Amino acid sequence: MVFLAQLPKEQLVTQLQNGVILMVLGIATVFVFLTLLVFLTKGMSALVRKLAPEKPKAVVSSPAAVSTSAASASEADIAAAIVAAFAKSKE
Amino acid sequence: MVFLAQLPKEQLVTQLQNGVILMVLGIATVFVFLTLLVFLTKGMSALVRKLAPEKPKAVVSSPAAVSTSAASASEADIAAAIVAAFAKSKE
Amino acid sequence: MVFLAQLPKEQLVTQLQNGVILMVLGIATVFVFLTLLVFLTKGMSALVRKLAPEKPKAVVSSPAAVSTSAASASEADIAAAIVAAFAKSKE
Amino acid sequence: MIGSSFNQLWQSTGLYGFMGMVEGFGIGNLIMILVGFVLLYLAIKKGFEPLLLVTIGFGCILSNIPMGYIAGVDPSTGDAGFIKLLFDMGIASGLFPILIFMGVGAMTDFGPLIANPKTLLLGAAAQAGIFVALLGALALSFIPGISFDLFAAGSIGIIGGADGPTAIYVTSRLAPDLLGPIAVAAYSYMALVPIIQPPIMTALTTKQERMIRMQQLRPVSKLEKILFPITVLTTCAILLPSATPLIGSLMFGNLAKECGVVNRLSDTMQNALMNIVTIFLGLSVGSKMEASHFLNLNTLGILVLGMIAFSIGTAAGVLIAKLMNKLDPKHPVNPLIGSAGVSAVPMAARVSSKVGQQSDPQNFLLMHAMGPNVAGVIGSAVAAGVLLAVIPFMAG
Amino acid sequence: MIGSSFNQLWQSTGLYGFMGMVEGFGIGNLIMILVGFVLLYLAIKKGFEPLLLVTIGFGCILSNIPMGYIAGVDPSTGDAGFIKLLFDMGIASGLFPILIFMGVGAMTDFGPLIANPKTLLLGAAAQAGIFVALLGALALSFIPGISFDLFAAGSIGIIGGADGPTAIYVTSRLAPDLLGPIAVAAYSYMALVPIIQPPIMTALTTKQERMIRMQQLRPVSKLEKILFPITVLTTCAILLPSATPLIGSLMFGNLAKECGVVNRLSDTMQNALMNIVTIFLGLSVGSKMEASHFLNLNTLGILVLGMIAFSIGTAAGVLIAKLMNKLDPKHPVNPLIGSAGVSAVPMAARVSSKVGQQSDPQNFLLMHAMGPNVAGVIGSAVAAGVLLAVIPFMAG
Amino acid sequence: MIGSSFNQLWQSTGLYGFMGMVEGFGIGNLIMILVGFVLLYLAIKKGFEPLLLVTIGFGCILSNIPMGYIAGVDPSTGDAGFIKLLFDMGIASGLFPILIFMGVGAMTDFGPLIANPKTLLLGAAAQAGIFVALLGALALSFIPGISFDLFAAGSIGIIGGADGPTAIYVTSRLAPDLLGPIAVAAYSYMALVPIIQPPIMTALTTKQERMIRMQQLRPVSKLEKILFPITVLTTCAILLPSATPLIGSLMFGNLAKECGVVNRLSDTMQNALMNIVTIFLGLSVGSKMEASHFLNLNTLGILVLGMIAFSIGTAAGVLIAKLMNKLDPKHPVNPLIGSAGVSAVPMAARVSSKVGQQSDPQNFLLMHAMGPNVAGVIGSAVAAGVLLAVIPFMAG
Ligand code: NA
Ligand code: NA
Ligand code: NA
Repeated sequence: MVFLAQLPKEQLVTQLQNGVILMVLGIATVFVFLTLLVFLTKGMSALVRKLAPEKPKAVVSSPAAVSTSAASASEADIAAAIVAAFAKSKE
Repeated sequence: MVFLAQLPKEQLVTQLQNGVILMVLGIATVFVFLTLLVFLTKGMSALVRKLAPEKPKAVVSSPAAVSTSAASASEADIAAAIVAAFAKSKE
Repeated sequence: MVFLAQLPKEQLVTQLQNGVILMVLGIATVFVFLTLLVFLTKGMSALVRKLAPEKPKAVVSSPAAVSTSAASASEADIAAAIVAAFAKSKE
Repeated sequence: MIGSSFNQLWQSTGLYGFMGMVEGFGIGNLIMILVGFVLLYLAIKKGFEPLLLVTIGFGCILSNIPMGYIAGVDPSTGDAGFIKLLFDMGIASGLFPILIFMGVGAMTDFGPLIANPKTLLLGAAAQAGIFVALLGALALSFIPGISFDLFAAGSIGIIGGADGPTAIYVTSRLAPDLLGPIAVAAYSYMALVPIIQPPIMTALTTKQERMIRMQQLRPVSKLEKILFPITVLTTCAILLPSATPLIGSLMFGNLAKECGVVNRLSDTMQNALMNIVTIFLGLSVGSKMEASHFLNLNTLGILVLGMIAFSIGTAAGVLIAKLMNKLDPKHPVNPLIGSAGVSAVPMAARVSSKVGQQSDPQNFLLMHAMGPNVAGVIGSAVAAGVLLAVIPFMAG
Repeated sequence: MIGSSFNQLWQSTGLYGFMGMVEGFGIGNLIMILVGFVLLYLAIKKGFEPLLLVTIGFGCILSNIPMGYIAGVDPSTGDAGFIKLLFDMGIASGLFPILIFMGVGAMTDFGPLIANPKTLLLGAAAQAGIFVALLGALALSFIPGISFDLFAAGSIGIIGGADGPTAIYVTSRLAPDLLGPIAVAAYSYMALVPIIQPPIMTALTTKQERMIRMQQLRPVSKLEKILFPITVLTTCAILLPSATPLIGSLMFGNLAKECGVVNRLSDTMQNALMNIVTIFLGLSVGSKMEASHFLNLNTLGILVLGMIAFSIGTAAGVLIAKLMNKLDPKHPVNPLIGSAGVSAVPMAARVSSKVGQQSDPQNFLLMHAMGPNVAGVIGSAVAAGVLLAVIPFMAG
Repeated sequence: MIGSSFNQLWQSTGLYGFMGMVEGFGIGNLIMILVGFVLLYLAIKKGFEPLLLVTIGFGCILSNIPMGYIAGVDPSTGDAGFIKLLFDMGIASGLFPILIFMGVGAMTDFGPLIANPKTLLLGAAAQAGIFVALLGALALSFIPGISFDLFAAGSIGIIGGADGPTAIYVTSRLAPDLLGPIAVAAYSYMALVPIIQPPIMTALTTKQERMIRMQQLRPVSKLEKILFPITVLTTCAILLPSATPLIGSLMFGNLAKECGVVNRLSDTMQNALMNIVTIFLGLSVGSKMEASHFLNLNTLGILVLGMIAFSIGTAAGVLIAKLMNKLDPKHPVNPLIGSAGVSAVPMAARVSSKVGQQSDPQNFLLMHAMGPNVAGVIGSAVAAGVLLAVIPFMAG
């Protein structure tokens, strides 16, 4: 990238034209790609359920579970579990 | 650094003079810097206590707590807690 | 390494001769090295038992213990311990 | 002699540098250091994307210390400072954002997307902001004092992808000098999603639409979760190889997570490796907030365009959801989840959920919003692939 | 203009590349991608050495995507792809296998070997496969279409060492172009040890021999465990310095584990560092599975020779155990533990134990087999040292 | 042919190298290997700074193996050994000590210092040892066979900073050839603090002084702990930019710890990253213990001067504390905490506490000694900044 004080107007217009093309191309590609993925994913799922109709194990898990410093978190959980256990055992 | 069998005496004397200057400069700078820090730290603390007089939370913690392989240590703690808990619950 | 369509036969024969030498050398070296280690290890152990006849602490540990992602495993253990503890405490 | 040494020491103080007495340093550095402190404040006090803004802010401060040469080369000794070393190692080479993306993949659950694949379209729509901002950047260049070429415009557009590593990767490839303002804009607006999005979402929807309840998501089997990254990667390899560094590392991380046989690797991608790279990447990106490249009208333009990109992406996501409801009224989609298509995982999905509950407290949209949310990550990477493939060809 | 841009986009699709329209890419890449998927299948579904085969497989896929330039240099921009960066950083330099070996050392318990040092001889015998395969590679070169020089033959032979990092280290030094097939062969056969070894073991032993019970291993003191790595390193330094990078890093890791005063370092060697390096190493090795270097008769030759090397190593280990029983009948050795001398830790030791229990369910050989098993690691490193010291001299 | 190969193998044994038959190797290597074993012994058996002395010791051994070329370049192949790679990556570039300092910052609690800021002066006084040793090095150069220039003298002086990463950073910048003896001296004397300091402390204080009880430290708020690293960094940026790489990384780590919003980064700095860098740094530093650079009178001079530096630093800390009591008798300071100003965290603080309890078992000085102890780290970094800024100017 070159920092110019100001690009000549002609070049700016050419750039803008290129930008429009890029926008058309880009939005088209993104939609074609993700629309294709919709069908492929549906197909993949259908195939899996047909060929390997195993009991689905995993319910979709919580996004909150996106791990943050997993180790310490789970240790905190364990500690909490201990405390809770104690509270209960004293009842 | 160049390893010479022996530097000429003149150069050694010049070096020594430079060393004395360096000592003066160095000790002065260290003292000026840390003395300044004394006042800045005091000022910062005073400002904090004036502007945000929150109940101080943390008592200065033990230097022994300088973490050594934190994860395993805390796991050991948890294990210890479990054992202790059990011992108590059986009483 | 150069990938040739085919090396000239002479060179192949020379290579094979070198290979035989390499095999002799290699097997000999491996055996000499490890045989030497047998004696050195025995000597080392004897020396240790003579000079530092401490009560041996460690029974040879299980190869299954070759750690796999140690942290999470041990956390799982702890969790298991808690669960087990609970099960017991409710008896 | 001692006098000249004291003089040398005085001339090597930062104060002397801030006063503009040394070539290459000046009051601009002081301003950038204050900007760095503002970033620290936002991160620590306001909780704005702290993992990145603490490191970027500190990197900015360290890099602007006159004669510290922490992000440059000390001219007297020729030694490179440690942030310059980190920058060359991982940003100039493009390695760090790729490794972060690996970790993101290992932390992402594509389950909600697999259960309801048509939400991929919401993730597609929300990329509109990228290209509108790109066009806007080129249009703004007619204003004297603002000057963006195609490379810069593409990098600015990608802010609208609302995805940090993608933005950094694309910018490091197309316009590395703009890394500072672009990364700061991207992460700041990601943090501001709860403020930027709700007004747009409510303006474009009726109360009735906001109360649409969606069918519960079906459970997704382990095998589907394993095959999904492979499907995406294959599609990408066939259609758009220029996106494969990003999509490939994302899907590698995800496969490592879902396949269940390399958990120790997936753990490391998510934790040790990701944290190390985050520290290095943040400091390095911060080092591009040099006064000379930051304190100009272009930066202002970038901040404005970034905001536009986010807003248009949000609007496009919501509107396409409404369109989908028109076309397929039997499987209604709550248009509030459309805004999650910008990515900004998982913040945007939480915003969808929260806005939804303002109209109907019993309507739980979070899981439904995670679909377009992660689709937005894929969509941004695809858009990045187009930019990386076409711009050098157009400009050349 | 928009037409030419669409054309440019079409010419940058992977499809266009697979069709062989771009120099350097073609249908071979598609085949290699399928090979990569097969590796993923074997790793995930069959559990074959998943840590390495998942990463190698994914590296193979990413590297063969046409115009992705993930393991190469993009000719239009001059930017190196991220797998190329990783390869240059750690494989070309030899650093990654050394770091893996450090972790292996920190995970290895030499206790069973110290308790029964003569099992070192079993670990020596099992290296016979290395040198027979070396010879075999040179002999195969008489067949048109197969062509191995001494460097290649040494690298192929080391597959018989049944030790991944050693194989990768030696190959990266002697014949880096063969890294792909050799690493795949090494890890695949290590995973196949439970299938390859048992028939050979039963064919070479009588039921009576398989039922031999061994004396319980004596306990080993901590001091012995500390002195053992130092003894091995010293021996290696005096006799075979060319093996010291491998033996030295192995023993450094082991000393860190056993000395008990640097547990945080030994933890890191085994976990964070090892996992990071495994990810990088696997992807890098996979990148050497390029169509042009993989799809030829040489690869077939390597796979056949690797199998031969494993089989001969297994047989040699068993036979030398029988010989030891002839020479020293007072301390009988169950010949089934001889096969564990090929290394493939700890799989081969488990196979010894399992085959033993087929003859006598009360006979627990696992601990006894761990001795030759870890001895095999040392033996392979010694053999590697000979190859590295002598081959460049012979060829030069 | 087989004869010449055997001969080649014999000429590539370490024994042949130790005998001085190969250019560049000789009996000196054997001596250095023994020195390496002594370091291992001190680390493992005596518990002297094991994290560093185990790794430095092992690095010394590996680097001195003749024809192992582990810390050099193999002349026959041109391949660099793995310790050379690590050295170039992190010591020649200065990166590793900076990363260690980040971890140190993330492990340090400046609370006791904030509660009693005047203990900063004790940390300043204890740096006197640095400059006296510097002068001593220049004076010793009058002795034939010992020869230190200003660069070397500065590096030797910094041993008195009693702070490993600072010593390594300064030496890598000023006199990299002296890294071996200086790092060994620094870490050895830090381990010997419990032996070196007590006699000096008791000699310079009366029993009455040693029994002084200090007021309990006030609690320090979280906000103060957040603002402290920022205050120090700002002061350093204004006064002494040459110290900002060290002070900056220390304060970055500390801010990451105290701000509470990036705990996963601060965890990684303290653990995974720190351990990885410690392994690499130790091995690399050990590689500078080559016979040719280590076995000479200079090394002896360094060891003597290091001891002098430690002693003078200790004495200066104690004496300035006594002076402070003269000037401000209302807030008495137990002079025993002055010795903690040399840093050597946390060993020196423990020594203060222990010596104090010999006079009054109910007097708990540990917390009070932590103030000067961490102040010493800052003081050493400031002194390092002066050396780095002035010496190249003086010598040039
Ligand atoms: Na996005
Ligand atoms: Na082996
Ligand atoms: Na100090």
